[in-house]
Amino acid sequence: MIDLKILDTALSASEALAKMNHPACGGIDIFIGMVRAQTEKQEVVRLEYEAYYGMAIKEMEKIAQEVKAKWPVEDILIHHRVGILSVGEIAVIIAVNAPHRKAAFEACQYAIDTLKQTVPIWKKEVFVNGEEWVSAHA
Amino acid sequence: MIDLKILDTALSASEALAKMNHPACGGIDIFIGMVRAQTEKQEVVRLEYEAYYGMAIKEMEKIAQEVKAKWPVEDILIHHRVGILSVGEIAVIIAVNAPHRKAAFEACQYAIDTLKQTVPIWKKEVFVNGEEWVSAHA
Amino acid sequence: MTINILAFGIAKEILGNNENSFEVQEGINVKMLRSFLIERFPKMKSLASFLIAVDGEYAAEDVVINPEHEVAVIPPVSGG
Amino acid sequence: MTINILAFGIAKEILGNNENSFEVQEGINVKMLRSFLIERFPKMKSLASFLIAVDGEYAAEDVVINPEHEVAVIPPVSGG
Repeated sequence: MIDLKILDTALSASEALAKMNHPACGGIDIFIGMVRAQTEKQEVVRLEYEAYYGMAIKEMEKIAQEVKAKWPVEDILIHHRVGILSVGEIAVIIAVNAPHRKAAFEACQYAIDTLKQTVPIWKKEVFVNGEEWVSAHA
Repeated sequence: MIDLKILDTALSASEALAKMNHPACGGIDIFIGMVRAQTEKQEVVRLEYEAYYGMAIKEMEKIAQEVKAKWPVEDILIHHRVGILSVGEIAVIIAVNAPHRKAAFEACQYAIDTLKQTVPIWKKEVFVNGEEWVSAHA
Repeated sequence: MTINILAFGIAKEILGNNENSFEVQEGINVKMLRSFLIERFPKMKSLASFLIAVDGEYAAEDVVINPEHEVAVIPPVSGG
Repeated sequence: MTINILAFGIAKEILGNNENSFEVQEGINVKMLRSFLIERFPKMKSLASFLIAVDGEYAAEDVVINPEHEVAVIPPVSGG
């Protein structure tokens, strides 16, 4: 199962988990990215995410295919939220299951590392006094 | 936050996640062990887990302290189910957050690897025709 | 010829809109388009980097652009 | 002296109960207790391994056991 979504509604770890039900896979690794209350700089009021939808889904599909080629894993789920997020809300869920958990851990880590490098999604951090597109400037 | 539990009621990924709210940690890695429908051998009807409670909690506490000593992580949650579990139910949840996700992944993998080696919890697989304490025999 | 350029994130703020229409020379390639954008919008130089996507794929510098392509400016991504 | 031994998993099935009472010699240590159990319950030899915990900690072979200790037989664990 490959389940890739970009949603403007709240993400649910339980709903994601319910989809990871391959009968030969007892181990599931899940990475969850949440909106932090603080960055290195200052207190975060909210985050605003936007995506280039069509291309973002294509890049997520490439990640899923790469992961399946590199590791013996079964189900791969990548859900990314867009829109306005408050502190504590889930921005991204990546879940991978496999017959052997080592592959699930490695594949999940690879997927989030690669997503952050290649998938055209952007976040703006909004502070009390100002805002900033993350990573935009050197 | 260190949250260690052995429970005879259903485990919830959402409830676990709700506890992982350290303000400096945006990344959470969660490992979930579920009851598989099949082993290498045959179809599983149910699993029966039992724990040596007091010692199991102590060994879980050691894992949590080791993890905190080895990696810059914040919250560590280990919930293990005991009793009779059906296919698809959650046997174990381990969640670790950290300011940097690499540490969360490594720590979470270390925690489940170590739990499986040291924490006095046992599972019996019940098949249609027989049952077996997992790993009991060479 | 006239081409439409999608812009996202900080590039949308610099170019002004999510969808932007520009008059460019026939046969323009990705490298030339990048130069065109930097010249027209000097703030693009302040970005750590930016890429061009053509039809939803990151495009190499020598890819030639025509008006039928979906062209997008991709500033540094920051998903997750 | 009489000691109580907790047993779990397959060891509980072999010894018969979760809590088992045995008459053993004064000054018995963990190594001797392991031999005692193997002699009394030959099926213990079929296990991949088994350890003894004293007061909730894995105990080395030379730890001497007394009736006040909480002693447990720990067959190969299989949590997770």
